[in-house]
Amino acid sequence: MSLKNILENWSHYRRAHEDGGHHEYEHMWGMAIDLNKCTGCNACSVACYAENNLPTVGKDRMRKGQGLHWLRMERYWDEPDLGGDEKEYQERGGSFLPMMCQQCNAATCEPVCPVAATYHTPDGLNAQVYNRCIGSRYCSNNCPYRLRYFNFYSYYEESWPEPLNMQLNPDLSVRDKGVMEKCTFCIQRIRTGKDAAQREGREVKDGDVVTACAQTCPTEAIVFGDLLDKDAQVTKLWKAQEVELGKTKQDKSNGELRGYRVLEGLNTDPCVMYMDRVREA
Amino acid sequence: MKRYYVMGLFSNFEEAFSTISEIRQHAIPGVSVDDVTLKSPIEHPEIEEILGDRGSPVPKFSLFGAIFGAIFGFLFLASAQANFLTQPQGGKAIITLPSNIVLSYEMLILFGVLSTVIGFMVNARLMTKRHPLYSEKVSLDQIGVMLELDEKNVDSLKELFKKHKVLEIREEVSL
Amino acid sequence: MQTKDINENIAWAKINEDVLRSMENPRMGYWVALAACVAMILCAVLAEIYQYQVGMGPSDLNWPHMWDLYIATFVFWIGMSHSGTLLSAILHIIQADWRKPIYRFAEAMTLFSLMTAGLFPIIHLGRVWNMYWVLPYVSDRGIWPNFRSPLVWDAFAITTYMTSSALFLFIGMIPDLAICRDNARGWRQKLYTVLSMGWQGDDRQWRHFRRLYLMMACFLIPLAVSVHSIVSADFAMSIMPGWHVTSFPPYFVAGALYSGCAAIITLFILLRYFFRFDEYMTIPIMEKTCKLTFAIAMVWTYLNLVEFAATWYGHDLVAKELLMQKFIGPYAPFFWAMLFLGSVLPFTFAFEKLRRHLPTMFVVSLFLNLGMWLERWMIVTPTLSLSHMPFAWDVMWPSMIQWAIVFGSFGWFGMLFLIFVKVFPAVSMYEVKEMVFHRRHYHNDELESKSHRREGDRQPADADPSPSREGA
Amino acid sequence: MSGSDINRRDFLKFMGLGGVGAATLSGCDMPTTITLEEGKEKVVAYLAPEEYAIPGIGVTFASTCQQCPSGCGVHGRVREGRVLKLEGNPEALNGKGLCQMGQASLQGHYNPDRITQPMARKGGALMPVSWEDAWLLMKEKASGTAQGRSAWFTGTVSGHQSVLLAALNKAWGSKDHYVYEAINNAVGSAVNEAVLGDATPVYRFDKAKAVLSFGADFLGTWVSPVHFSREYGKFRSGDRGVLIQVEPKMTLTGGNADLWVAARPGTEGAVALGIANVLLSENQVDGKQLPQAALDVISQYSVSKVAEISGVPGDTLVRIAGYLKERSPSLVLSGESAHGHTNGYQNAMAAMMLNVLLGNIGQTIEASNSMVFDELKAKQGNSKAMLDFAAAAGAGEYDVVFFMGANPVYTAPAHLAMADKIAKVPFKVALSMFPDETTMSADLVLPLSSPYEEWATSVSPYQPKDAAISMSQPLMKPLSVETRSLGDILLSMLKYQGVKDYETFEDYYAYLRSALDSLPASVKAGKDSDAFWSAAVQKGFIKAPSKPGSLKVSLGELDQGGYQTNGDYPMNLVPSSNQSMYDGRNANLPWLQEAPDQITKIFWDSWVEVHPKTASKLGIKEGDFIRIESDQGVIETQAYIYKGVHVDTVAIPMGRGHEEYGRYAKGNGVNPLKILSPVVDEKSGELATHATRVRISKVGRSEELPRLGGSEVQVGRRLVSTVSADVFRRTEGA
Repeated sequence: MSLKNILENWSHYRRAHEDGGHHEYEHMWGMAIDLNKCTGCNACSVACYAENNLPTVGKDRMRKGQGLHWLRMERYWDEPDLGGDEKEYQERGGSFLPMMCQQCNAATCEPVCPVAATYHTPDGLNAQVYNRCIGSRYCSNNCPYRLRYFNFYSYYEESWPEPLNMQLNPDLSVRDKGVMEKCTFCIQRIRTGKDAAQREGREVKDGDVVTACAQTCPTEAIVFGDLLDKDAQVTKLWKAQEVELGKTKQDKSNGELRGYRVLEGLNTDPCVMYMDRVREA
Repeated sequence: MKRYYVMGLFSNFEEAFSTISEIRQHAIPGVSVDDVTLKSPIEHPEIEEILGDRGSPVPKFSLFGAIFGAIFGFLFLASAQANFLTQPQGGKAIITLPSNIVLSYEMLILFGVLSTVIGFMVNARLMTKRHPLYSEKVSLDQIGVMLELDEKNVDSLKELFKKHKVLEIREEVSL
Repeated sequence: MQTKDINENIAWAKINEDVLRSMENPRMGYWVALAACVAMILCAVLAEIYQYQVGMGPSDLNWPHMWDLYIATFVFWIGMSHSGTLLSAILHIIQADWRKPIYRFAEAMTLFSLMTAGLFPIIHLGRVWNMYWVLPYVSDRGIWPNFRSPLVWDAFAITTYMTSSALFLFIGMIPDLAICRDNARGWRQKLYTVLSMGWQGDDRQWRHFRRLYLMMACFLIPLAVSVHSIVSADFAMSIMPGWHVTSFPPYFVAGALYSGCAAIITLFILLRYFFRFDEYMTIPIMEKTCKLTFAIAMVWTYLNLVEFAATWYGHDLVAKELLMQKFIGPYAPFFWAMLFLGSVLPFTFAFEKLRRHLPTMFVVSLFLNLGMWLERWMIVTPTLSLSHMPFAWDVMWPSMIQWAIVFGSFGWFGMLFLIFVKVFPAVSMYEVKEMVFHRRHYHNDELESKSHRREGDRQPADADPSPSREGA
Repeated sequence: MSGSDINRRDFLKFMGLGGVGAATLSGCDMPTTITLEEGKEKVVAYLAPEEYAIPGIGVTFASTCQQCPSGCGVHGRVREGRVLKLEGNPEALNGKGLCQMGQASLQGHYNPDRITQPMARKGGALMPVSWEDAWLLMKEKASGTAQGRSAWFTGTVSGHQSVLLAALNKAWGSKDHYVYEAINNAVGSAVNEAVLGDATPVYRFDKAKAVLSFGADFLGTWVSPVHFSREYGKFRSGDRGVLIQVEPKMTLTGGNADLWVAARPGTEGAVALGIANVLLSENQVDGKQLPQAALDVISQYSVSKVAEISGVPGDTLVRIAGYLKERSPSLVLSGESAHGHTNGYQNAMAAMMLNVLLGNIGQTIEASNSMVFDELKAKQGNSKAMLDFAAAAGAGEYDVVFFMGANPVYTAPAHLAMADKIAKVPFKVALSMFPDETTMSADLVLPLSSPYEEWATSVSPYQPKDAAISMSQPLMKPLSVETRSLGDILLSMLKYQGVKDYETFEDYYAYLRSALDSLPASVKAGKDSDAFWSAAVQKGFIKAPSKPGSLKVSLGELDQGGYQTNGDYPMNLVPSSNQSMYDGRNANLPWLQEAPDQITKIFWDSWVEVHPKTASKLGIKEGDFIRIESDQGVIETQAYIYKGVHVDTVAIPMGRGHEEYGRYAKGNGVNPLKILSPVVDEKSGELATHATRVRISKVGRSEELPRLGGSEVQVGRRLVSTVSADVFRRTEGA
C-alpha cells in the first residue's frame, strides 16, 4: 500500500514550499504590526501570559534566561553609527518591537525536530505538539528569531499556588518540564472561532478570531487575520504595504512603504509583517 | 575403505609450504592439493599460490547487502514519510531527497556490514565444532598441514612430512 | 636509537605470553584506577538524577543557550571515536603494518568513545524517558521520527557506526580469542570458547577472514567520514551564523581524527608503561603516530583558517560579527587557548627528540585533547551567544551539574577501557606475529640498514647475533 | 491514504486523545480538559454544573477594572464558573484594549496571599476571628466614638460606595475623609481649575497635530492611559502628529516621543516660558491671548537664560517652538515630573500658558461633560490628603480610622513617620484584600472581596465623551465565603449606626437595584426596572446625563523660582511611576513582576537609572550596587545606565521594596518614596515628590542586572528601522 502510495503521489509529495507546498491551505493566519502605533506598553505580553497559561519563573530563573515569554517586547536604542546620534540623550526614544512566533512558512525550526513535534498545519501555523516533544531544543537553536522557549523546570506547582491555578485556561494545557513551547497565534481561539463558524454553517470571517495580544493592544497596533481572506484587514494592510509571502526581498513599486518582515532575507517566509517606526527627524 | 585425517605440525613455515608444493606436484599419487587443509596462527595470502585459488564469496555478500540496504533504506524512509500525515515542515517536500540520501547511505553501509559478517560466518563455517585434530600449538606458532586421505596413502604422507622436518604428526580415522 | 617498528626476531611464544599476562592478575593500581573511574561516574549519575528529577534548569542552560557542554562533549567523544576505526581501516588498506600492534586498543577506544558519546544526546534531552521516539520503530499510531532532522541522522549514523566498529573490533579479535581460549582456564575459557566461535585457523577461515576484513575496512572508511560529517550537519544544516559553515564536514572529520590520534598517543603511552608493552608499542610506531597527528593537526589548522577567511571575505555580517566576537568576546580566552593547543602545540611533534620522548608526548597529547574539547565548546556556545536577534544575546557559563556529567563521562570511558584490557587482548597477537613474520621474510635488512641507520648505530648483527628463520 | 484527506478520527488515532487534545483540539466543545501526563489534572465529571456554567463554553460578562483610578470597562471571560481572562469592553472608554495592569488584575483576584477572613489584633499579632467577633469588636471600640474623632483614609472612591461612605461619615459626625493617591494629577487639576474652571478638561489627542508634554506620561500612568493610548493611535495616523516630551527620566510616553528632551528637574516651567519666548519673538505668534504680566515674565526668559537654567540647548527650544507653530492645533500637557516640585504649580501654569498662547483652549482642550449626579462622582486622590492625615493623626485627633484602598504606611516618606503616627490611633480598621503594610498595622482587618466578586458602581474621574456610571458585577462566586464587598460592609456599618434610610436593604445588591431604580426616567430610557438593570449589567455602564461645561481662561502667576543647587546633594532623585508596579499596589502580581519594565527591561527588582556621563565620572558599571543618600535616608540598588535620564538625575521606580504585601512583593527591591525630603509644592500643598536631592556612591558590590535582553542596539540589522514622518505622511497620510 505504501509503495503504491509513494508511486502514485510522488509529485505531490515532492512539492516544496516554492511549489505551493503539500497543503491546500485553508487559512493563512498572519499579522500586521504597526510600529508607528506600538508604544511598547507590554500589555500584549501580559495578555499572552493570561491567555496561554505561561508560568512566572521568578527573579533568579528569569535572570538566568529561563523565563517563558511567548511575546516579548524588545526595546532597542538608536545606534550612534546608524542614523542615531552621538548626542547626550536618547532624543528619539526607543524602538519597540513586539516579537511573537513569526509562524514562518519555511520555518527553520520544523525540519530539525528529531521527532516531528513541530510541523506546519493547513492553517499556515507552525504547531508545536507538546506531548510529542522530547526536549532536544534543536528547534530553539535553529530559530533565527529566538522565539522558542523551553520549560527548564516544572512550574505547575510553583507558579500557580492555590488559588492562582484557577485562572488557568482549560482550552490549552500547562506544559511540564522538558518541553519546548512558543506562541501559537492563540490556536485555542482559532479553534473556537472555526467551531463557531462551522456550527453556524458559514465561513470564518475577519474578526471571528482575535489573538489575545491583538485584542488587548491599546493602540490597535497589532492586526490579526487570515491572509487568504481578501477582505480581511490584515490582507489589506499587507497589500497596501506591498508585502507578499514567499519572497526574500520585497519588490515594491514605492520604496517608501514601511512594510517588511523581520529577517526575511533568511528565506524563513514569516507571516508577521511589521511597519517601520516613524520619527519626525 | 577407511579414510584418515592426518595432520603434521611444522615450526618452519617454509618447510610446510614446500610440503604442500610437493603434494600439489603429486608427490603422493591419489592425494590432491584440494584435500589439504592448512591450519595456521597467521594469515598467509601467499599460500593461495600453492593451495590454488579457492575463492571467497564474501564480497558478493557485501555487494548484495549494500544494494539491499540502499534500496530498502530509501523505500522505508519514503513510505514512512508518505504515510505519516503531519510531516510538512519548513516548507520542505514530504519526501525529502537530501535527508533520505544521507540515511539511505547509512543503511547501505549498515546492511553491507551486517551482510558481510553473516557471509563470513556462513562461509568460514564458524559456530561449528573444532576439528578433533586441532592443536593448540596452531594458535601459538606452529603450522598444521592436514589431509583427508585413504588409508593406503597415510604412510607415504608421513614420509613426506618427515622429509620436511615435521615436529608432530596426528591422525584420526574419519567417520 | 631504536628505529625498527618491531624486533622481528621476537619469539612468538613470548608474544602470546606478554599479551596474555597483561590480561591477568590486576594489581593494586588497577583497582585504584577502576575505583576512581567508578567514583567519577557516580558524580555524573548523581548530577543526572537531580537533573532528571528537576528538569534541565539546574544545568543553567537558558534561552538562547539551549545547548552547551553536553553537545560539545558529545561531539568531542564522537571525534575521539574516529581515529581508532578509521585509521585502522585506512592503514589496513594501504598495508601499513605498523598499525598492527596498536590498532586493537585504538578500536576499543572507538567503541567506548561511541558508547560515551551516545549518552550525551540522551542526557541533554528535556524528556529523557521518551528518547526512543528518535528511533524508527513501528508504532500503531503511525508516527515516525522526522527523517529530515540531523539529530535523527545522528541516531542512525551512531547506531551504524557503533554496530560496524564493534563488529570490526570483534571480528579482528576472533583469532586472538582463539588463542585466549587455548590458554585460559575457568570462566575465561568458557567465555572465549563462545566468543571465538570455533576458530581453528584453517585456510578456509583465513581466506574468508581476509576478504571480510578488507570489505569491512572498505565500508568503515566512508562510514567514519559520513558519521562525523553528519555530526557536523547538526550545526552546518542550521541557519545560525557560525554553524552554517560549508567547511564544517571536513573540519569536523579532521578535528575528529586529530583528537583521536592524540588519544591514541595518550593510551599508547599508558599501556606501554603499565603493561610493559615496550616491545610492541615501540618508539618508532609512536613516532609514526606522532607524525600522522602532526599532519592532521596541520589539516585542522588549515581548515580553521579557511573558515575564518571564508567568513571574513563573505558578506554575512552576522557571521563576521560572530567571528570577531570569538576573537575578542567573553569566550576569547578559550578560543585562543584552543588555537594555541590545536595549532601551535603540535609543533612539538616536529622535533624528533621531543616526539620520541614519552613523558613529553604524554603531556602534549593530553593538551591536544583539551584543545580539541575546547574546539567543540567554541563551536557550540559562541554561536548561541550571538545570533541574528541582538535582543537574544547572552553569555552563559555552564553550571556544576554540566561539569559533573562531563567529568563523569571520562570515568565511564576509563572504566570501560579498564575492563576491556583485562578481558580482551589489548595487543593483537596474531597480527604482531604476521608483522614479525612478514618483516622477516620480505624486508631486505641490508637495504633497510642503509636507508634508515646512521653511523654509530648498532649493527643488527650486534643486536641479534643469530637471526632465526623459524617461527619459534 | 494521501496527505490531504486526514479526518479528525484518524488524527485522534495518531496523536492519542489526551496528548495533542490539549494542544491542537483545544476549543472544541468537549469537556476534555484532561492531560494524561502524570495525572496532573483530575478528570471531573460535570454532573451538577452551576447554573451559569456551561461546560466548555466561555461566557463573557462586563465589569470594571479597579487596578488604577481610571476605571476601564472590562469583559471577563468566564468558563466553568471561573473568570479566566479580561478584555477591554469595546463600548467603554478604553475600547477593546487593556493595559498590562488590567490584564494582571486577575492575579489580584486569584492572589494566593489574599485575606480570606477577618483578623483582629490580639496580643500584638493579627489573629483570625469570625465576622461576629469582628462586629462585636467594632461595636466595642468604634460605635461610641465621639463626633469628629473618626476618619476614613481611602484611595479613589466613586459611585454608590461613595454615597454610602458619605452617609456613614455623616452618621458618625465626621467630615474627615482623606482620599489619597500617590500617583495623581492634583497639581494639574488645580491649575486646570484655576485657569479653565474645569479640573478635568477633555484632551483631544485625536485632533492635536503636536503634543508637548512636560512629564505627563499619558501612555503609562497619567489620568486615563488606555483611553489616551487609543487616542494616541489616532494621533499618530494620517497627518501624523509630533510628540515632544520634556522630562528628567524617560517614561513610556517619552520612549515614544519624536523628540525627547531632558530638562533639569523643576525647570519645566522655565522651558515652557523659553518656548513661549521663541514663539513670540521668532515665530510671530500673536501674544494678545496672554495678559501683559505673562508677556513680561516671558520676555525675561530668553533662550540663552532658559538653556542655562534647564540644561536644554537653545536650538532644541527653537525646534520645539517650530513644531508647535507649524503643527496646529497642538496640545501642551504637564505631569508628575513637572508637578512634583516646590514650584510645581508654576510649572503646570507655564505649560497651560503655552496652550493659551497657541490657542489650544477649545481646540484640543475641551470642556468636560460633568455628570449631573455629583454624589456619584469620583473623589480623586492627592498627596496633600496624606500630609494632612499624618498631621492630624500625629496630633492624636482620631480614635478610629478606617483604611481602604490606600497604603500610606508604604507610600509615605520616612519623614512623615506614618507608621508611628498611625500607631497613635487607638483603633484602626483596614478594609483590605491583601496583607499590605497598612493592613498589617491595623487592629481589625475586614477582608474585602475582589472587584470581580462584587456588585459596585463607579464613575471614572476622566469622562471625555458621555458621562457614564460603570457597573461592576461578580464574574464568579467569591473565592472565599468570608470576604465581603465594600458596599456590603458599608451598608452593614450604616445599619449598625442605625441609619434609618438603609435598614430595609438586605444587602448591597438590593441597595444598588433600588438606587439605580430611582434614577430619572431619562436615564432609564423608558425601560422597566429589570430591563434597565440587565441592560446596565450587560453593557457594563449606564450613560448618565451631563451638564455641558465651558472653559474660561484666566492665567495665573507664571514666575518661576530659581533652580536650587545643593553642594552636599548634587543629584536629583526621580521616584518614577510606571505602568506596572504603579504606586506599589501591583507588586503582588507575579505577571507584572516578571514583565520587564517597558523602558529598562528590568524585572522582579528595583534599579537606579544613571546617565552614562555620570556613571563614567563615578566609575559605575551596569549592575553595580549604588548607594543613594538623601537627607532622609539611604537606599541601595543596582544601576542601569542609559541616555534616558538627565545627567544630574537618578531615577528609581516606585512600587517595590515592600515589607509586607505577600510573597511576590515582600523583600523585592527598594522604595524610593522612603527617602523623599519634606518639601511640598508651595501653591497646592502637594508633596513635592521630585524635589529630593541626593548624592550617590558606589557600594562596591556588583551583580548581573535582572534585565531581559542582550544587546540594546540592533547592531546593524533591520529589525526596526525608522522612517521619517514626511515619508509616512506621503505614503499613508490622510
